[in-house]
Amino acid sequence: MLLVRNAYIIFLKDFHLEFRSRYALNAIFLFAITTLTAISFSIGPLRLKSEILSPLLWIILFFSAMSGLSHIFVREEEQQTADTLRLVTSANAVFLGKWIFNMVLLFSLELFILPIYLAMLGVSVGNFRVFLFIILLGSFGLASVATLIAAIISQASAKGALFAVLSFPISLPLLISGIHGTRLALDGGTLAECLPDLQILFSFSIVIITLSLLLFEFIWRK
Amino acid sequence: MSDIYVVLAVCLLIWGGIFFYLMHLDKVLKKIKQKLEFKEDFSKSGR
Amino acid sequence: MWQITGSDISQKFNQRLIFENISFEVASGHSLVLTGANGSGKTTLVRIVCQLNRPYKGQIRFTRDQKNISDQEIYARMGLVGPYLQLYNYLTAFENYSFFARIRGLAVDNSQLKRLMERMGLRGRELDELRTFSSGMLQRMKYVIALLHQPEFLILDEPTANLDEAGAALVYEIMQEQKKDRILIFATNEPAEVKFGEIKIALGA
Amino acid sequence: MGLNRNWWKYFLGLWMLLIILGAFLYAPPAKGLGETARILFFHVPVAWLATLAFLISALASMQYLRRPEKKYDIWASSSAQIGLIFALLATVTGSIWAKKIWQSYWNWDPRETSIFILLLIYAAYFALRSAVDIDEQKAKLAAVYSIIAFITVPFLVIIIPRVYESLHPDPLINPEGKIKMDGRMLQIFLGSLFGFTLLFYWMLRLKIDTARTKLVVDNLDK
Repeated sequence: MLLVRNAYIIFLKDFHLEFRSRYALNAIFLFAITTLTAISFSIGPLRLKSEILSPLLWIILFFSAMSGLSHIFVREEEQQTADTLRLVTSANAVFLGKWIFNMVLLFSLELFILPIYLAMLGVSVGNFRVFLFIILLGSFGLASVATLIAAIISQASAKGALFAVLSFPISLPLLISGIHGTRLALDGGTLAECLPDLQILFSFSIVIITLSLLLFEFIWRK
Repeated sequence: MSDIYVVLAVCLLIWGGIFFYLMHLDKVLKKIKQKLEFKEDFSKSGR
Repeated sequence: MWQITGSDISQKFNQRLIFENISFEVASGHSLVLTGANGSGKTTLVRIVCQLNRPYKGQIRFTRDQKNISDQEIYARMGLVGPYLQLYNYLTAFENYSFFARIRGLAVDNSQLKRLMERMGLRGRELDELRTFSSGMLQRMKYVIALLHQPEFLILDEPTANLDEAGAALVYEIMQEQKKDRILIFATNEPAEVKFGEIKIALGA
Repeated sequence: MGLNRNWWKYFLGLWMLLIILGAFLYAPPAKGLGETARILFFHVPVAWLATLAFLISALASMQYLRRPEKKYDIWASSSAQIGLIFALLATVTGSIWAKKIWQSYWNWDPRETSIFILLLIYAAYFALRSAVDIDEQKAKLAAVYSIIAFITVPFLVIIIPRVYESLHPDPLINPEGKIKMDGRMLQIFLGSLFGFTLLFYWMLRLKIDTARTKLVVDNLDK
């Protein structure tokens, strides 16, 4: 399909660009590692309970996402390449390409930060499979929200501050059920116990993606 | 029992404030619109 | 037979009317020039013509033998050079070329790139990142990208901005060639360029 | 009619006066909650109207995207602004009562959470508006955001409280549902709801009128 093919081409282009400048990559990885170190340092040898460990993880993930995921659209607007892109392909191909990129970025961050989080804070995970599942679905939704909001703020001034402000209320359903599910998983909750959380994470992500595909045309075209 | 009368009085006071403030805004806006109507006629005929 | 038709186009910007009721028709083998003082809305109209901006009123139609063509077809047939259209500075000339070729559904062809680079006087810089280019070279590079799919509609905003004499001569050659059997639309105030346009729209007059 | 066109405003002034008197003197205190429960006559209508304002704003936004006319944007932003005022009032009144009955101003009860998120969304909406320079773009981006936010709210208000209630019943059972309103209370409550709706309508009209007049003034010298 043309749409998917073009989305893939745009994704590859962004991937290339990112590895040349490494702007988003540096922002998101360094932010996550700095926050994690600051937390670990400030609690010292204390062992935290899952009630605190789980929100900490999601706060790190959310704000790391906020520090880097908007770059994908902001870069196009700031370097005035957005119009060039508008001329050559459909809006939804652009959205899909950027969405895949943000997802890859967030997943690779997690691949890197999760082991450090588990080791540094001495976390013992009760049900590892469910834990991974929650994180995976949660970041799927988080990347979707972030991509949509990034498209909006890239056309506004004061982009950096605005990104978190606009994203937070929208990501709250994700954060609430993500935090809740992670806590259960840390305490060894079974798949059945975490099912409501997974359902909310999944359905919310699907709603956001559908909405994005419907509304992105309006954001992208001036 | 007298507490409730204090609260009642405060509520009435607040409502009075809101009411007269809105009335005031209504009047101000009406005057501006009137002025504007004449001004618009003038600026159109002037051209 | 391709055709671009604009009917009764008006544009507003923060409630301020820039121009109104502009209509035109350009068919294959013809050219249209837009002139007007700074701020008269040349760029705005160019952006409306290539559907980067939506007009406040009126519409633009792209037709082939009187039939409307799809958006996808327009993407594949249009080439645009303008000061607000930048290429990816962190990619090399070749990478820019292959991105735009592929997204327009064309095969990546090294010999075509070589030919275009040769023509625009950029041969030998294929593997350099665009941020090392001068502004004149960047303008030439924009022509490489705009021409790579031999566009049916070529739209130029300030065609010779940043170019030296040799570069301008090249652009004139391209414009001459384009209007022979395809559509050329451009916006300029240079008397030397205005003469390439058969149909004239003077904005703000 | 020979009557002054503003007769309903004077009527409203008198009506609310009676409602306030009735709320304190005519309605009996609620069972088990005592005198403080009288706040519900003001708190609940205000909270409902805040939600209604948000709904109006989202509908006007959809209309704007379908047909970008200035008036729809004025409706959307005016309604959001009045909604923000009402949501603030609902939060403050609710918080005062929470202090009285739960001994703390804020408990993250599901209803508190939902009103708080309404506040956040409105605040973000206006932050976005102030950060875009071109009017048409401002209207378009704000409309998109308002729609996204509107889709998020049901998740927070309906789904999340319901799913988690079955997992852990909240210790703070929301009393509103449990209040058995007797006849007199119901009369006052409905009267108050009617009065507040009229007040909302008045404020909204005033706001829309002001915005329109401002538009005319701005266009005078163009």
